Amino acid sequence: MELRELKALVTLMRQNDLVELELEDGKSRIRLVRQAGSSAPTTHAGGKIGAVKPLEVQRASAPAVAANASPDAGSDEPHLAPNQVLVRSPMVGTFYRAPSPDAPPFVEEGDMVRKGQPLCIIEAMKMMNEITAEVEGRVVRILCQNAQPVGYGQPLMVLETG
Amino acid sequence: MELRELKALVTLMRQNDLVELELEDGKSRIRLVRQAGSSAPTTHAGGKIGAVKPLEVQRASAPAVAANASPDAGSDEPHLAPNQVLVRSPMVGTFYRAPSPDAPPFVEEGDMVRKGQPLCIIEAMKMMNEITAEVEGRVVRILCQNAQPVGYGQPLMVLETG
Amino acid sequence: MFKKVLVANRGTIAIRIIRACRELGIKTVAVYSTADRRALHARMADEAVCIGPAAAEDSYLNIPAIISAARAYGADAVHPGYGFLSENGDFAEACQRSGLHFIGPRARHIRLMGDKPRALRIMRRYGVPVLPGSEGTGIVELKQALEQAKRIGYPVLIKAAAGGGGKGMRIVRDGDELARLFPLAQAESEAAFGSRKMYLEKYVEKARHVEFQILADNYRHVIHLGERDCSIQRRHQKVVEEAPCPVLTSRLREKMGRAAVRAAEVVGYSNVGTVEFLLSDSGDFYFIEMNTRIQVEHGVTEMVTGVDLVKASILLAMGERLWLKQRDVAFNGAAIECRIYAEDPETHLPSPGVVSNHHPPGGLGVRVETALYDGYHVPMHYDPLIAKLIVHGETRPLAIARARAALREYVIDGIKTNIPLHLKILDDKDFQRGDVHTDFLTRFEPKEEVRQLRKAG
Amino acid sequence: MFKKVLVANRGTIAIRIIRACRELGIKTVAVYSTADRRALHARMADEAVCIGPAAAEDSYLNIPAIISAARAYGADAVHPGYGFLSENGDFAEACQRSGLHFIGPRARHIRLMGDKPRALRIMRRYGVPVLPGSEGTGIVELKQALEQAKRIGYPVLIKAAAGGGGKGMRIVRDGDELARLFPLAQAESEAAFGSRKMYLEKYVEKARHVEFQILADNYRHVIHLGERDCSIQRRHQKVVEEAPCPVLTSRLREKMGRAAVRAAEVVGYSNVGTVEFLLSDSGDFYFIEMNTRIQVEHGVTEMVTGVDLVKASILLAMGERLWLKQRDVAFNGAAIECRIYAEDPETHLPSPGVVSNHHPPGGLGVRVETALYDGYHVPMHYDPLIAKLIVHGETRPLAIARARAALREYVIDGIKTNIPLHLKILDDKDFQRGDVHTDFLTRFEPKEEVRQLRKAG
Repeated sequence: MELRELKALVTLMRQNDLVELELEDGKSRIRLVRQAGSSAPTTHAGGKIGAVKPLEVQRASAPAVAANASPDAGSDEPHLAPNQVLVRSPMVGTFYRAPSPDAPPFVEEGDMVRKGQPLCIIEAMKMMNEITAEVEGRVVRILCQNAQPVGYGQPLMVLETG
Repeated sequence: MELRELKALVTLMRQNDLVELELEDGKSRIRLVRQAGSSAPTTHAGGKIGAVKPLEVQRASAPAVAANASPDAGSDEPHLAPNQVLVRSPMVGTFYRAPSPDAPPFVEEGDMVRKGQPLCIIEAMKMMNEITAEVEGRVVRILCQNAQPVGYGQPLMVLETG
Repeated sequence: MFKKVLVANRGTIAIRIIRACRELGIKTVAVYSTADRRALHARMADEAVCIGPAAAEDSYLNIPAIISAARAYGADAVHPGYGFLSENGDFAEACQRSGLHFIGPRARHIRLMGDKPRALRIMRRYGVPVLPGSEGTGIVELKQALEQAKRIGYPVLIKAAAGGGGKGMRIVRDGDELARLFPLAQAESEAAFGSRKMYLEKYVEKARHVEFQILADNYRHVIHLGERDCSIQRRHQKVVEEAPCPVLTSRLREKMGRAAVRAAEVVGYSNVGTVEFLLSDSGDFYFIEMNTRIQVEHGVTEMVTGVDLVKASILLAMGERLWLKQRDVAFNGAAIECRIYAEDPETHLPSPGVVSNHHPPGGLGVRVETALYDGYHVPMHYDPLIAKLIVHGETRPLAIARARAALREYVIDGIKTNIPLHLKILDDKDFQRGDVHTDFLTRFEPKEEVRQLRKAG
Repeated sequence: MFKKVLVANRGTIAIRIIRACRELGIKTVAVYSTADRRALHARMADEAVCIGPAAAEDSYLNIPAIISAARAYGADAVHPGYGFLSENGDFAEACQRSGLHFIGPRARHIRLMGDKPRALRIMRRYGVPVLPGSEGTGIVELKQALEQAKRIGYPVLIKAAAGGGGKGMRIVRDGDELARLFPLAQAESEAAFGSRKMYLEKYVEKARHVEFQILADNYRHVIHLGERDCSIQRRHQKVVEEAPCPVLTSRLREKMGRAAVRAAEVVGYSNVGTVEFLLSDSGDFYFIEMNTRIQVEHGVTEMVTGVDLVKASILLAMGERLWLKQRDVAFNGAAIECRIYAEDPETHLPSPGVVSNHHPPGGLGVRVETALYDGYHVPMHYDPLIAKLIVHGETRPLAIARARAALREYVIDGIKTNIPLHLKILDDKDFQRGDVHTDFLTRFEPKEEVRQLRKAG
């Protein structure tokens, strides 16, 4: 191990707020620890203090392709495969899976949808806003419960293309 | 592993806030730990708030040999060459360079001293405590002014041996 | 009691409201923009919902989004805080229409006080002193201006009837000066606002900004909680506020307090509010406007009266009867608030960035209201107010000493703040004597800028 | 006025003293051990000097080093804070001998109150109620024990005359029990302390720890600032303190206050001090001891009386006359202090380490006294008290709500703290009713440990 290599590792640490880095070789062993501190305080007495969620933003490693993807979307981001697209809520409101309480849901997990097909409704200010598919694909996951409140940019469904 | 290499490692640690560095070879093993949130607050309105001095401890890169070296000595640490030794105050008190106001100083910069030779006096509780040289050598620097208050472990002089 | 309050704000006031709700056992819903996902108010509330993109128009000023959030999350009341939608009558009305309690005055009072000329007319009619000014909708002819100025009495301030911001403003001390400067001001107004209509107003020299805190229930009981001196301002942005005003006699306090109560009474106002006056050196005072919301500087009144104003706004909005009579209000000691802005202390430009080494002061008589934490990114999109340091002491000199000590302890790294400016203010001999006027801060401005500001009146 | 005060302490109380000095315009010299080079008190003071190695005996308890530092740095007074040398008569005397003002009582009062049997004798003589106990220097014979117990009245606590810490302690409720347990206790005492001498004391069931704050000048004027209830303790370590005591009637307050003032008067005490009482369920109270220094929990008294006790200690040491009469002392609202310890909330073991994400609570009625900052290393060498959260509200329920809200906002990462324990205490129905006694905290201890603690009395 040369000093030059060590320096490279230290630079890696500094640039990524790593506070620990352990390597080992032969059959490799790695241990990386990032600094908890750089992030916001995690509050005491946990749950009750409110919606303090894990802070790290998880992103699809592929470029996000959903047209309404919010660049700095928050906490509950699902992991996406490169051919998956997130459908986000364009507004704050209440999520409904069907056009009316007695009607069947617009879509179920596993359904194929074509571009422009209704996926769900967001009710805001007593207006029913239909959310439609921006791409053709399969509904892989539905991330919200019927009648659940949702925020702006909140992930609603995952579509798989191609 | 040579001293030079060690020094390089220590420098790497110092420059990057590393608090642990583990190496091993054969099949290489590395472990680096950086200090989380190392920086203490630097206070506003600077000077007035008091003795807020630079925090990083400066140490001789060579093993400290002075018998009274304080392991966690504080702020005003001078840089030492490998053959230099720090004389520290063993107590809090007032530093005097001469045995009495009219007498000449015990030593001047440039003087050679032998082991056991008086270097200065620390007055504490009206007691005059003679500080003597622990090694033979040359007085390279005198770090305190006559009649200046000094703390426990505070560097007083630098002696150069060999 | 409300069960769940949606806090339609961010930053220090959102934190303040969440804390008050928590003490009352009310649940809270925070709203945040995409720029505020990691903001403290969103983390502290029981629930938090993203209401739109970073731009305030799309989030914190987005009425449908906020009301929709309140309904979706089951809130029964909305607290607007200050700024944003707090003085928007349409928002108050939209809340009521959606079955949400708006924590503040009725929409019509917000609208009335937002219409300055109308508010002034009402105040004048009911005997609340207002600044003498020109009559009618605007002066175009110099001759008319000279007549009106004579009636008002010099010095007089020339203002553009169509706009503000210093454009077209001139102070004149006699008829000659008026004759010389009126056309210039008019030309400026025409260039800036496309209108030659001017307004004349009595110019008060060495004026102080003194405002009275009002509490009013839904049953026409109104009291005041004394005054705040907010003379330390920079371009109408308050920087330091204190209570009590160091030059007010108890007799003048009573007189101004009565006028403030009357201002609220004659319109049938309810909830918390603030009546702002200009106070002249000779003890004359003039109604300027009424703010129909909690103020940034409410904390200094809380310190000297012991009344929790945010809690009061909630209780009053629930329809509680006023629990204090005027004679129950007692004043204790002196309080000073320093508004900490994320700005360059020299250029006054905003200084967004990531906060590090955050170390607020503490101890006896020191209160900090802030939404900062270590690692928090101060966004560039909103007001640069990041913290309020509020100190209280038995006497004004003690409060000043405490504020200085606390400012010197305050550490906020990673961004620039106006803490150095605050230390300059507190060290100023005139400030320490309480000898301040609304132009006080110009002494710390570069000379050229002072001239500009002075010119702007 | 003193010109420069040497603060002979560390942690929260050193910060508190530095702040008080700063407000009085007095310069400060901090002392620190090599373990505390980066401690906040050393950074905040005007000057700071290292006085020795980490071990307290070599630094914060090192009288020659501290006096030498005071002289070398030109201090004219020394504030001892609490703990360390604050109740060391030799230190007070050494200060005086070196021409330094000791900010506290005279050496002889420190010594007198430190000698518990002597203090009790004096109090008894002057009519301050003390716990009935056995006479003489110790009981060896059972027969004698039975006689004395009968005179004292059951229940009675058997204690080893030679030592403390629970060893040799037994509560007995009648003569049979005494006959059975006296030899056992005696055997324990002999094993632990090498002495068969026992002491009997009236055992007070459901006792509360209620102490009175005293202010006394050098001219024999003494007043009290009301009481603090410190019943929430774990093994004699206070955890939560409050003012006022929720069960004290104003009549009993007056009676106990008079006794506390008398305790100070009869010995000619000066400066701040605290008279501790045991208060029985039936309203009987007994002098336990007098603390001749500022207390950790002084803050709650400051919040309800508005008197700055640290400043008072300095002014009284300068020879100021008492500026308040007893009738000037008014009580306002309720205050609660939560002592935040760096300890495992389950095992109570100290938890030193590097603090990260430090985020103290703030806002109305919330005061934090701490020496923590982000990146600070809590050393293992000293008391684990790292912060005091002090809240004030108009009523006790409000103070409790505020404390709970503040504790939930508090963030201290990197070390363990007892914040979870505080939340348990504040959520406890008995605590909320004010129905607490010195054994309150045993309800949160594992069963086995409770038995041990109960046995220890």
